[in-house]
Amino acid sequence: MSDLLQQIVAGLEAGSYYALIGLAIVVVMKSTDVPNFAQAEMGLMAAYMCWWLADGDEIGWPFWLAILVGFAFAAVFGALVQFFLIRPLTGLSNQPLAILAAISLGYALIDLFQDNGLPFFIDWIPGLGGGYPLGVSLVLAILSVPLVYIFMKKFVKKMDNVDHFPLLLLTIGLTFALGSLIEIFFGNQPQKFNTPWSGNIFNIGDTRIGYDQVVSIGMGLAIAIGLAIFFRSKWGVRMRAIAEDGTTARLLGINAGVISLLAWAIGGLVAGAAMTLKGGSTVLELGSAEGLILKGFIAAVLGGFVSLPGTFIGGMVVGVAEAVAGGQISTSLQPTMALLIVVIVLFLYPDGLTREAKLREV
Amino acid sequence: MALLEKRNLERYRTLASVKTNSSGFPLYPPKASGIKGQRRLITSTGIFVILAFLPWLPILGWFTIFNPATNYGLGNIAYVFAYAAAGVGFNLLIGYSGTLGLAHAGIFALGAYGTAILSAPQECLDYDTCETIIRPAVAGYGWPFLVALPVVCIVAALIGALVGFPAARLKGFYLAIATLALGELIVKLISLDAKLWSGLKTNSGTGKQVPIFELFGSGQLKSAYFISLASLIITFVAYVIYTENRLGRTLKAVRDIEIATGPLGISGTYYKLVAFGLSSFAAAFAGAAWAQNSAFVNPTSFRTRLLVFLLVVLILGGLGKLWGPLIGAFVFVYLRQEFQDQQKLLFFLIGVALMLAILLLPEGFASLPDRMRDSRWVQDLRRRFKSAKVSS
Amino acid sequence: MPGLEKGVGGTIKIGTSQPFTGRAAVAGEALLGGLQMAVDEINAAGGIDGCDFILAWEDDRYEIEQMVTNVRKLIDVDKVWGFVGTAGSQAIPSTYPAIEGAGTPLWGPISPANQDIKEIYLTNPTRTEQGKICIDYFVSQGAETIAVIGQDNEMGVEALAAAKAQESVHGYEIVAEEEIEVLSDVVAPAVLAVIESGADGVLTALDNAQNGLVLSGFHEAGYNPLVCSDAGSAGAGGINTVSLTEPEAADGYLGALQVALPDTDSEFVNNWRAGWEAYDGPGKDGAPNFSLQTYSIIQAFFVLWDRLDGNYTYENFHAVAETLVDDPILIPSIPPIACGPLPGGHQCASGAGVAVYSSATESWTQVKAFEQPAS
Amino acid sequence: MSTQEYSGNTSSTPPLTLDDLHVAFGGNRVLEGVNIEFAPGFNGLIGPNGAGKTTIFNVLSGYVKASSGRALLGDTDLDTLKQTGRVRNGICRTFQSPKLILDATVMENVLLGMHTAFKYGHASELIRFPAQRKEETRAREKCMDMLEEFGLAEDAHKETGDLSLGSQKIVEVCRALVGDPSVLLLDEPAAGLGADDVTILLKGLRRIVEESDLCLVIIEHDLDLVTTMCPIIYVLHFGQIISQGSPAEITSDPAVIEAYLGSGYAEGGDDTQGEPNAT
Repeated sequence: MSDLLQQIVAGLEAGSYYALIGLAIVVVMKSTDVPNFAQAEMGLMAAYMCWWLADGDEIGWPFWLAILVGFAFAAVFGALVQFFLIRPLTGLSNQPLAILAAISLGYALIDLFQDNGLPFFIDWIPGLGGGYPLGVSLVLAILSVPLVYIFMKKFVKKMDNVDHFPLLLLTIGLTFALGSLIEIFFGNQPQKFNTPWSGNIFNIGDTRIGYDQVVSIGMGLAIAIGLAIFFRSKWGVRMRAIAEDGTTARLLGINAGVISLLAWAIGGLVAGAAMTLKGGSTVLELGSAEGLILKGFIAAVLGGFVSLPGTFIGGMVVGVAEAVAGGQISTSLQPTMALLIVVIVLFLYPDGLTREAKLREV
Repeated sequence: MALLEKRNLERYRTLASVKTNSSGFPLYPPKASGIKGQRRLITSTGIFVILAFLPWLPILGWFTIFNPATNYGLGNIAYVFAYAAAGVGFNLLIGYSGTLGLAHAGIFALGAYGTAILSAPQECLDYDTCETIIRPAVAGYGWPFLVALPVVCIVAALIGALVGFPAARLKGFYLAIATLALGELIVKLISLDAKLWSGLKTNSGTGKQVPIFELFGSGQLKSAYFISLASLIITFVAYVIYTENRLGRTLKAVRDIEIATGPLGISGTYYKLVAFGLSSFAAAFAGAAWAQNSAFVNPTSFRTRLLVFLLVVLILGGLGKLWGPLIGAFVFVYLRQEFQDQQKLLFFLIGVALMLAILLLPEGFASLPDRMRDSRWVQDLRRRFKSAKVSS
Repeated sequence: MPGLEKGVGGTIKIGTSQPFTGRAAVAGEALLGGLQMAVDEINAAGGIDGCDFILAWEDDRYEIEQMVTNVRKLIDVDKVWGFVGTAGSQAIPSTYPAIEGAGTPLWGPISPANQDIKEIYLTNPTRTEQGKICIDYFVSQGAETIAVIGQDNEMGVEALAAAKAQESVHGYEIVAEEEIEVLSDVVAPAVLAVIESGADGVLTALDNAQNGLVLSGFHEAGYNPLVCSDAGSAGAGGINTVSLTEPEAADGYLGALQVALPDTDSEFVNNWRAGWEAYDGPGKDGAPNFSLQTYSIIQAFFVLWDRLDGNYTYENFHAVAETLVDDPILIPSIPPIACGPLPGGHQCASGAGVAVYSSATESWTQVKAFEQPAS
Repeated sequence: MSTQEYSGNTSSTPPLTLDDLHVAFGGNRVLEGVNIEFAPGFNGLIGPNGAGKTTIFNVLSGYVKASSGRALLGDTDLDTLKQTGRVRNGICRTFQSPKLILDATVMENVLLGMHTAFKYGHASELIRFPAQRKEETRAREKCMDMLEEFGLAEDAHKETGDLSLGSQKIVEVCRALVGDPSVLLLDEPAAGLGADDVTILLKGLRRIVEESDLCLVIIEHDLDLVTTMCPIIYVLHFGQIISQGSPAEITSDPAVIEAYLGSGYAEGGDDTQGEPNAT
């Protein structure tokens, strides 16, 4: 019996991570209608940032400061992704992207001209083989920047009401890029992220409960409630308005840009929190996002991509189901539980579980 | 305008070969007569003939990554074909019938494992006694490969149709998630096999040494190359025939005017399942070819990452474009080998390439020629060229 | 036959394919480092019989496609004479046809090996054997119930095979066979199941992170059985696993040894340690315990090369290598390498040791010398 | 026509009967006890917007389920048939806004109408089985004849999207006709058509009806058209038939004038009737 309770507690902890990622996905989905496959990877980046600031070799900041800065980074990063990548695809300006591309390419070109030379397919052209002094390559690069800017401005189409598929692919691409950025910046070794509470446990009856488990579950619950309240607020309502019917909302004078910026910031923050908690309770590693994003989407599906409580409960259910199935039946069944659940649920309720979900088809 | 039509009409009447109705209107879209009309047939046959003889005419010799004179290059090209074949099937499903089914990593795995297990020799029947660690997975059913392959592909097609059942009920993104989960589920079931399928005599854990099928004793790589090429050609031809005939227009109807298909006597559900089945057949075939090239299969190769690779191939090449998958596969494998020794950078590049493709070239590389033709300054050039000719 | 043109007294190119990215990178880097360091040394010492060596390497992420293309590239493009130290049970069998086809020898800690292929020489005990050694140690410590936690892949199956094999020898009871998904860090169900089973000895075949989590799980539950893993996943002699859990949790953790501990005080190892501290080439940032492994293996290869007496044909190589059973190569840091003729003879090394980690001294100490598993 | 082998179900057209048909969406009742016996030939169905005309079509083609009452095709209750089944039994329809594949050719769109007529499966299509090719050719021939009938033969291989809305609606009519329906439901076929398009359309329809004993139901707002085409007209108002009969009767029926035509029609109506071929 205690065994079962033990498994349930473990399941709730795992579930809280699924739920949080799911919530992040739903927030972005509700307000900008983008299925963000990169959510977990963005969160992982923030988590690594927290670890690096607190435990990393270079910097030894106090834990809470590191968390504060790391979470701020998570929010800002989320906003940046929306600002640069998502805007053009959701009918907003493509200028930021053009500028970003121009600058980054300029930077790359300085490097290339200076030593490596341009890529294979043009480096046979005499003079592009690289090896220029810094000054020359600087000039060459700067000259090329406006061209890139104009090119991007011209060819990046601003698409209104683009369907989910390209957006999904865009975020998949982002996932890959972020994954390798993390590997480049933070290395590929798994890392232990020490929190003040990690390792401590207490007992209820003969059930052991770790403080990190309490923190994770508690945070999950708190964030879920916080989001629910937020979406009742003025801004929350506007967000939903944008998602339901972008153009009308814009006509009503709601600034879509700001709203979706906000939504992505919140999404990033929540995901960051999720991955940091997970890192503190288990370990930080490159693979963890890949495993978590699918579970997050499953939680979001169980909430019909709109209902926050539905998503939270969905995530928890998946977590507990895994743990209990693993403990009571066989651990080789555990990985399949989440998949079985979502498949069965979708067969039974094609519109998701919640009544709210039926109102909007994703 | 109408005059022009009339003139064409006269020509059709004179052309005996063109099928017309009683009053002489052509029943099939009029083709330009002679070579011009057959251009695509000729080009595609030409390309495939060249590909078929590539191992003996190293025209890419200067190009290490795809140099057919070396096993290395040959293997890479074979991978390109396998990816392209799977991509063609994917194209029929996503690009043509507009159904967002993402179970293909799993189906791919089915093809690979199915052929490996069925065609492996019957040995080592007892889970406890045989030294499975020394001899990874050589226990199977001893079917000839050429028998196992079609069987596996057909079974995979049926399973694919089964996976497609949610398509009947689910909309867009829900469908994507459901099929994604089902695909993962298939891979999970495969990786349970050490325990689950021990009855099936495959008993070495999840990795399987793939029994190599030697085409006329031409060695592993050459036969892998030709199996991959066969998978590409077969899927390609099927794609062309189907998309240009009844199935094609029916799938289009299901995609564009699903609401109206009922009163036309078309069952939307049935045709969605057909699309799933066909693309699964292609995926399984590609998987088998991939396995022949890799000589070893492992569930970790068929996780979500493979699906993403297929999507990259599809998008880089161009969704719904005939040559898209082949072009995309070449670009993808090229990138992967060019930056092989700096994998960190590689995945960054693949990610960026995918994002740029979505933002800049939504129709993929295959659409570049059209885009060039339509772009203003090219047309301007053409006009100048014409006027110059006239004046001279 | 590539390499021979460069042949006698010339420069011999040897290749290796290792994971420098992804999860196994920390091992792969060090494995490369050990090889490169040894090659540099031997060249500085004027080579062997006038041959000096070049090391050509490629990066695979432990992925099948990458590894097989790497090996083809090394054979066809880089024209290597042979492979040394290539590892990776998840993907290596994919390279067998290529290696067999080209007749290029492979000399390394491959697991699983293939007893049918002439070109493949396994210079280290298999994981199963290491598992058996672990279990023998459990039994010697008086364990009567054994639990196994493995990944849902070869590693898990090999560990289970070891437990089953020794069951008949020692007559203990296997009370739990648990699985953890590859790349997953949801270890709780497996951990709880094992705690419930209350086994005296737990044999794990997981990656470093998962091992760390399992150890903390046991520790938090106040349950401390004997826990032992194979060399790779225990990272015996290094911090790869023990750094991922609270120090107390890692205390008393056992790891099988394929190679002596990096802080062993023997001439050979001291020599290596000095070299490794001085060494500043590719793969320096890896974990030292792995570099000693490939360092030892390639030393053995050099000894064998010396025994070829200038006849560097593959025939001669195989002929000489298969006589090692009578006159094994003795490298102090690894079990004797005694390859014999096929079938089975190319599994050249057998037997492993066991080391225990002490959180007090933050160091490993060998508690069981290199021995054959009981049978 | 050279295509008699397809006209499977034009023999002995069973009349289409609506027997006390009720339809309600949630609370609001759209049809309240509609009884109609459609005869072979042209039947007009008019009424103000929201009267439930299209709902009747939707019931007949199986989009909407009647909450009570029956729709009978001959003596078979349509409730027993799935949508595809209804097509096989000869009910075809068009839509208010044409439902066509815009990036397919006109010919391909029309061929969709013969879906149920094809005998050979898709496997034989893949191996380009001769009999299947012949079948395809014959089907195309029939479609081409139909298009020619409606003056679209020259556009047959153009992309449908390039055609005018009027032509698109005619294409849809052709698509419905090639299925050899015994009952054809046309939902505002003339809306958005130019005068000459209408003439072509009507000429074609007349011929078809003369040749076969097709039962043709037209929903149309253009009263002149209906009155000139249809010997019998049904007026639907708030889900009920408020009047039925010959054009003359309808246009003089005070209830109809009150509900639909609007007062001051009667005198205007007469002189339009004076010139039946004005359309």
